Amino acid sequence: MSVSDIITTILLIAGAAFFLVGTVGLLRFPDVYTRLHALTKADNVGLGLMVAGLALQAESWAVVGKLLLIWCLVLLAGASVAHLVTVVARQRGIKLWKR
Amino acid sequence: MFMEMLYIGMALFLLLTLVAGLWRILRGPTAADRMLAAQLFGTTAVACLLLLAQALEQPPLRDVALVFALLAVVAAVAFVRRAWVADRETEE
Amino acid sequence: MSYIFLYALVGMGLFTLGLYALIIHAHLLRKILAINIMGSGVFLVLVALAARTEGAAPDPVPHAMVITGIVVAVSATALALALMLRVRSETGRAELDEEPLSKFDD
Amino acid sequence: MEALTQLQLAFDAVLGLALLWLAWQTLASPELFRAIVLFIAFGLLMALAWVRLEAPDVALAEAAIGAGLTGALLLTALSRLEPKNKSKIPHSKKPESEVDE
Repeated sequence: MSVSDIITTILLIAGAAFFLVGTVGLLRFPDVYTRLHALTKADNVGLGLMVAGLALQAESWAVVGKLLLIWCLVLLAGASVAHLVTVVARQRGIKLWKR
Repeated sequence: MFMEMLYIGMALFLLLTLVAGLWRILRGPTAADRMLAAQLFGTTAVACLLLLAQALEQPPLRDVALVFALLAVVAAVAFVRRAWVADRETEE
Repeated sequence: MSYIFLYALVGMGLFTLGLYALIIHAHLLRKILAINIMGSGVFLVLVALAARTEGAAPDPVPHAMVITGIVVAVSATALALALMLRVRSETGRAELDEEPLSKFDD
Repeated sequence: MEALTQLQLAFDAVLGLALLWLAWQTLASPELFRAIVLFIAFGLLMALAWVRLEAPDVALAEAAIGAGLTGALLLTALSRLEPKNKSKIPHSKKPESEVDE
């Protein structure tokens, strides 16, 4: 087991932890806005860490480029969807959660 | 061998979080909650596909993940622009 | 016995579930969803049978059929949805009832 | 090797059960919108099943069509199907025109 394998393992576990946290947030948070907040962490950071971990194992630079492209696409999509959903939710009058 | 097991194990773990997230689709009080859960599913499936591509040594799966990342938005945008806007008009 | 058969069994289960739902639901959108799930079950069985010999490369012919089938299923779904909207605008409802033809006579 | 096979088998079992459960929930859902979202999730999981069956070409078609197109089609159709004066009560599915007849 080489050094890059160990780094990959750490990155993958960290990414999976973010996915877990995102899911827990999705299940436990009280309203749309806070759930959106939890969701984007899983989208951006979790997938980012996984991509970083897998890119270390990639056989060529083309694969690394493709992985980064996928991550950038998901970032872009997540940001757009989060923004759209929030704007429309505000327009529809979904109340912000107050403790 | 350890790395393959790690990849498959991670993919299994992601699948389990995905199944847990189904609960939000089933319960979600508003339509937006359900759609958000579907969005999270898309991202989780992308991560799962990337892991499987590495574990099964099938590079074409990365292209599948790419298509997923591109097209997961379509449903969400269709939801926000069509299904949801119609709902809002009726409330006023 | 391998995991391939697991998927074939799941495909059969999906087909059965879809068939049952197709029969018991009156709403047309539910019927369309049920037909889609039935189709997915059939595709799953086909692809599982294509990969049945372990170790060897899967048979490409069922794959080609399934890809064609997926595309056809989407077109058929779009047509069915359009027809459903038409039924809705003609009769004011998107459900089939006991005497389905009576409303189309006039 | 043994542990790897078992892990893969666990993955397959979870995926298969999730597919069946999702299909059941989709078809038994009392609310149409929920059924459609569950169907989209079902399409996502189907793509993973194709991957496990060594059919990346089918997975590509399913991802392009199942994840994107069908969901958008169904949601658009649902938005046109909803009665214009739909209230927020989930069980007011029947349109008003039915009362007039």
